[in-house]
Amino acid sequence: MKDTPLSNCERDFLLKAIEEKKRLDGRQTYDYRKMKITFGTDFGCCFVDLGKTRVMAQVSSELVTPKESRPNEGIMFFNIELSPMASPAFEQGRQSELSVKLNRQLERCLRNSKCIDTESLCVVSGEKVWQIRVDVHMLNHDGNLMDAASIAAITALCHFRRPDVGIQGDEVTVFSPEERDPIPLSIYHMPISVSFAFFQQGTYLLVDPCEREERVMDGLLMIAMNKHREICSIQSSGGIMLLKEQVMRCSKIASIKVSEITELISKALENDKKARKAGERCGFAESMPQERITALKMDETPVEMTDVTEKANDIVHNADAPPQMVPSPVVPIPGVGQVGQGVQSTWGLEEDDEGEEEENDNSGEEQDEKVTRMEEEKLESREGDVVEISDSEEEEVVILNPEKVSKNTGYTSHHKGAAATQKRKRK
Amino acid sequence: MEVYGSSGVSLREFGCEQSLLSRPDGSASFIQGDTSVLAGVYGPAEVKVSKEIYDRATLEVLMQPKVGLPSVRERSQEQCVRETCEASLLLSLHPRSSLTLILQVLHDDGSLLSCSLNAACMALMDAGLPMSCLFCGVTCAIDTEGRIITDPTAAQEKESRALMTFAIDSKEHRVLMSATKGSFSVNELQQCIAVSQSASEKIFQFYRDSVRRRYSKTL
Amino acid sequence: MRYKVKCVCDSFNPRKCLSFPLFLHTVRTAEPLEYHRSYLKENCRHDGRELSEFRTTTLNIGSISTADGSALVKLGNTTVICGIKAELANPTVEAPGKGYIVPNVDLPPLCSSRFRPGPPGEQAQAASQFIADVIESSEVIQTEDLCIDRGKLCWVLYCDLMCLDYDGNLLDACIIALLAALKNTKLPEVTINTETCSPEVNLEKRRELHVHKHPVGASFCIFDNSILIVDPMSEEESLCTAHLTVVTDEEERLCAVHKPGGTSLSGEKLQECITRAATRQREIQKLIDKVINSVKAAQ
Amino acid sequence: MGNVVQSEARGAVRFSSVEVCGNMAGLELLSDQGYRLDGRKATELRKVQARMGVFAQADGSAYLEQGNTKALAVVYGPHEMRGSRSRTRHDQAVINCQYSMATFSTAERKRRPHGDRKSTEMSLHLKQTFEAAVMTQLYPRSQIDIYVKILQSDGGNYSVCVNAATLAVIDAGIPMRDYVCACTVGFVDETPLADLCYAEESGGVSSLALALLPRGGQIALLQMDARLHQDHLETLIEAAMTACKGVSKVLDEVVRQHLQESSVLSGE
Amino acid sequence: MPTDTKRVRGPEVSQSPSLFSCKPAAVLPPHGPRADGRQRDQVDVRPVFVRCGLVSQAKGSAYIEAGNTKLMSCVYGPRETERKDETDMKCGRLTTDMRFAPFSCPERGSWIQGSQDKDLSLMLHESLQPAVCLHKYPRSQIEVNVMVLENSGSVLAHAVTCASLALADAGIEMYDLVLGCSIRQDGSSHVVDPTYMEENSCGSVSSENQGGLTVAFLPSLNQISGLQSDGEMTEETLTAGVRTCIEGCYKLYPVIQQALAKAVRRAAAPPSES
Repeated sequence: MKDTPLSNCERDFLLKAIEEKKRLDGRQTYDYRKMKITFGTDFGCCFVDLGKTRVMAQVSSELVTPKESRPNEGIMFFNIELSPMASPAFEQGRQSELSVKLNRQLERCLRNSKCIDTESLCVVSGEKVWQIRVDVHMLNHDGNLMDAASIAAITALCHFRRPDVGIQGDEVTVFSPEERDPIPLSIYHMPISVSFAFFQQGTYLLVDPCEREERVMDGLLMIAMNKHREICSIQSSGGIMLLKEQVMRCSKIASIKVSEITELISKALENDKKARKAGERCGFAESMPQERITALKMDETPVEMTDVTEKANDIVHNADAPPQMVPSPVVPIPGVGQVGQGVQSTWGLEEDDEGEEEENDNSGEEQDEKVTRMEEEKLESREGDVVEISDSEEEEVVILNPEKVSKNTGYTSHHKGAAATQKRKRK
Repeated sequence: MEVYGSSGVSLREFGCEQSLLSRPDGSASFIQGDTSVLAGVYGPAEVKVSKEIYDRATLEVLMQPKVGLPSVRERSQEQCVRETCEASLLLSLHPRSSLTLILQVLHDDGSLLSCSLNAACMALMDAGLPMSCLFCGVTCAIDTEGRIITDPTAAQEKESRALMTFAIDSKEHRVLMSATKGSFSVNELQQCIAVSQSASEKIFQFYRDSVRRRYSKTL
Repeated sequence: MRYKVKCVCDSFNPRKCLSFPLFLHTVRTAEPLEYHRSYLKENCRHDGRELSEFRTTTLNIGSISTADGSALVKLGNTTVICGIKAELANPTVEAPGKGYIVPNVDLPPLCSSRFRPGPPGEQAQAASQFIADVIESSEVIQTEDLCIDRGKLCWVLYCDLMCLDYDGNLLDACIIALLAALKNTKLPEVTINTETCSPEVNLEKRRELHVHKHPVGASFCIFDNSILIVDPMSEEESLCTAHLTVVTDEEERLCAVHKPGGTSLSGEKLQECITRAATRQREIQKLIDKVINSVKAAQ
Repeated sequence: MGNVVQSEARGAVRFSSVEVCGNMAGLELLSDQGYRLDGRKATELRKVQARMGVFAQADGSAYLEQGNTKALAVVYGPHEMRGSRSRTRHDQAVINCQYSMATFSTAERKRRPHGDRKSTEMSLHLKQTFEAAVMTQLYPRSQIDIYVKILQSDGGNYSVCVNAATLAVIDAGIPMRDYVCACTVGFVDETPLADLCYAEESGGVSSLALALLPRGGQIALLQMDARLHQDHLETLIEAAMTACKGVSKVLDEVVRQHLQESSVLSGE
Repeated sequence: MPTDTKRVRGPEVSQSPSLFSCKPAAVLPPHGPRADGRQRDQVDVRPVFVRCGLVSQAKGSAYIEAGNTKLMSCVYGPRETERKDETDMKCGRLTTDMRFAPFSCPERGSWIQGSQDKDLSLMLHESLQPAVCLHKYPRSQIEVNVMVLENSGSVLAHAVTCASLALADAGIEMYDLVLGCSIRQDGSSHVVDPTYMEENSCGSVSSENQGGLTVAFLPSLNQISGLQSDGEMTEETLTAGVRTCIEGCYKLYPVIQQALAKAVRRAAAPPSES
């Protein structure tokens, strides 16, 4: 499905508004949209709402063999899935330019900046390490997917607990959460990406562009930073030409935004921890807004079971009893059988590869075998209701045995003779 | 087989939120206990020439697992949901167009297929697509002692001997879809169908309530 | 056959038609649904079958010598070949005492013009998953039987099902082919060398696989929301409003009641299908047994 | 014959030593005397050698060596749109880039020369760089293809590709706003290092790749990996821009020399 | 992590039991009669079983069985070309697809088409194309699918025969049938229509004249449409080999003709019922 195109007047309107330092949703140039971080029932499941943009991240772990070049390091794998739910323009299973760009940027932001201690993920050096997989699903695309994805991914990583393992000799046991408390990952710092959109060849700049603004922008600059003001990655994209001063200005804005967002994440994580400790229910049922008119909830309800048994018995008893007699199958030669009657199939009974059976058994009684087979054929033709008599199989089958063509013409047009003939020759 | 545990034969608390996403034409998230599925619908819209059907709309269903890429199992579930939706949607009203239904698993704690069906139905309703009837999904499990458990959790599913999911239509309460796992007797099957039919009443009532609530101010 | 054709004529008033065969052909291509309906009205089908009649089922086992077990099944024109290859692998950490069964159904472009080359389409994928589910639900093979050395070594049975001619009712043909091929499979003997801890395989000494159950499927189509027909052909499949496959084993337990949507069905109708499926199971099990025995007798 | 074998063997040894260097922890990338692993000074570029017009059948081509990194760039176009016409732009040319690495270009044999995430990203970056530099508005409804192949990889792949492609575009006679020059710089011990080689890149240096249009000091692409404190960013960008200007001088020389050669050949 | 998400997945790695076989694989003797009793150095092809028109859905189809080698071929078309941009206005297009069933070889193959399959498809295409009157089918394509159900040697040769038979069965206009025959040269001696074992074993010690040769031949035009050889052979050996292959094709010819005649007779016969 194609995305709805942006009309020219819409484009002009948006650019005009940007020139006048106005944004569609009433924000200021450097404002972020309202951000909400929620957690799922599982460890390592996190939702981020950035305005209307919604992203889910889920972290999972698996024991795998490490890469040969790094035998005592765990493996990090990131995957951003541009689900067609987020936008009609996204297609499933296709590596679009956008998905490559986002995936690489996330990898650079979280893996290359070494924010996670991969060495602590090693279980047995060179044999078993944890592979941490981060799946980020885009649920609703309203611009600035990268920032939402990076926030969701790092928050989910902070929230995640991997199962504890025990090593005894060369046996590795994975403990379930009931046996031993799962362990959090050790995280050095939290890189967060901040995006800047440039308009009119870099004259105007906006933070956190929404989908409409992204459509009219010339280029994008993504800066990932942590709260220690360390830059973890910079990436410019789109055909814009930047000046050094612009980059410097963006990096300053980014550092402020990052410290704000980091605080928000920490607060959200703490709240969730408290709620879990208190034994409160967490997850989707809780996160559903009750006050909205579009939402409704129903408590646990019993199901009527009064006449279920009777109803079932009625149906079963009222049904006709199956006939006890079934037609007997016909086995014309060993390895082939037929049952039922009906239409003529284009694959006649005789055409294919029954030769193998005969070749496999080396009983050496070809003569007898042949006789029995002939008998069976006769039998078959007597049972008129089973065999299709319309086509004579002799006519259908052609066999070549070049050696015997001249000498043994009696066989040449009969396939079944072939194997036997051949075997006789072998003998 | 005649003895039922009182705890087994009930539906966990369930809820639904509609229109929660801005991009899709219809969206809904359905929650059954801890199991949760998000559904989004796009359409009727332009269709690819290769998928065009001259007398009705093409419905595509995509199921996204929470971790990893969709596999053969998701494909088979997609087929079940799609054909159920096809039976209830009036597709011939939108010939040569496309409908896309995307289901995103948010959490799986048992009865996933039935939760997906319910989310799909609510999302289709939210998108305002014409349907001949509504449908809902009910999952029944039979435990090792032969008792029927409705709407089982993941733990109950694991311990059960057989698992059946049915889609029931709202008009005649008949079976639209059936997917089973494990082996069971004919009698058990018929009992589970009967249980699902009576459970479907509750869900349809919930559908009606939520629609009434939603349009309470406009009416 | 002649008589049935006559019925159709009456409803269509053939007198207006110039030539009878041409008339039939036109009706079939222009109004396929009407064409089928006119037969169903008379409780028969366009190929002369009753509504609850299966096509001729032909079974040929052991035709592929490169496979460890194989079977070719013809259900009317529909042809499915199943080849089973056994390989050795390490069991998973979660199930150290179990082997693997990996069934895959392929619908190559060869079998019908509706399939394109490339990775399997939705139908093939759904069929693969269905076969995998049937294997698991019916416990036709217990994966514990495939274990050689607990936690170290086990068998993987690759059950590759390939359709050679697609004329409807793929699932039934696949199940029969799979079951017959499994019964035909002989695994070589494996011993673990205690010194080197490596397996040694004796390819000449083979034993049969223990087949615990005999699941057999029966597929149905629902025409016009009410008429049930058994063993649909591909034309009927594309015209009908719902599909249903019931798999039963020899103890009349149901292993799968697979109805992926379509028009609704009442419990009573479903019961009819189950009864028919039970009869079919006996029929096919008898066929498989007889064919297997014929091979054994021939040896 | 023997000679060839020998040189191959030597190559292998060199590569493996590089690999070892890369994995060694706490390797001294900058000695106290201010020399780097390969004996260069901090701001010194690797030796750049280039030739233009290496292919007769292409519209433009160039071969460029920067130290041990070797790249080949070929340009076709501007020509009519090929493939899907829906990408046609009515007001400018579409630039199509493909980046690939020869299977023998790295120490470990590369399985997929192109098509993985990293090379797709590299193609995207090249495309973006040249969209900014080439005067695409002069060729509406047409397409320019740029194919770049890394023959031997020793760090700074992106930069070398950009430099080679610039020469190829010039060779094709396609007007550009300016030379696009790219360079990778690193930051060690508070000192920026220009034009990193593989050993330095993999030795844990925070590296920054920058493509510059030197005359206006405009940045066509900026990419940075690994951690760097914000305060050092300016120094690093400054160093990268200087290095790029250095590259641009070399490129300018190559172009002038090529022009001279070809005018001599054509007898003008 | 590229994984096949469209098939039921098994374990990551599995090995064929034959790798661990306690007995070494039997080595074929380089002299004397062949394992299946045929003669060495003579045009001794395996008995062939051929049949046309098996697949109900296809326009034309053929099945061939030579010893244990079993192949099936289906032809669909002529139909409209899919790729419109490359449409040749004057000429039709022939597409070939040759695949091995996963269970067709002693070692289990993958579902995903390997380079061998693509290579064989291409050779099949080149062998068939000269025989088909493609100019009679402008702007359309004819699809030839070949499935190897069991590989017991000389697959390409039999695929060519089978595919041309299927094309003929589909009523596609052709200049002539195409027949295939292959030999395996092993030092000074050669075997015609080699089995899988003979193809993959190297009997004699000398490295000279080791190779395989497959010839696609148009019998009534007496022309060669495809020739594929691998290994190292002297010029004389190769020419002699080609001659042997042609001879082999002529041995096949009457059988193929007969099968085709039967198929035509059946198709042309008046319908028995109406």
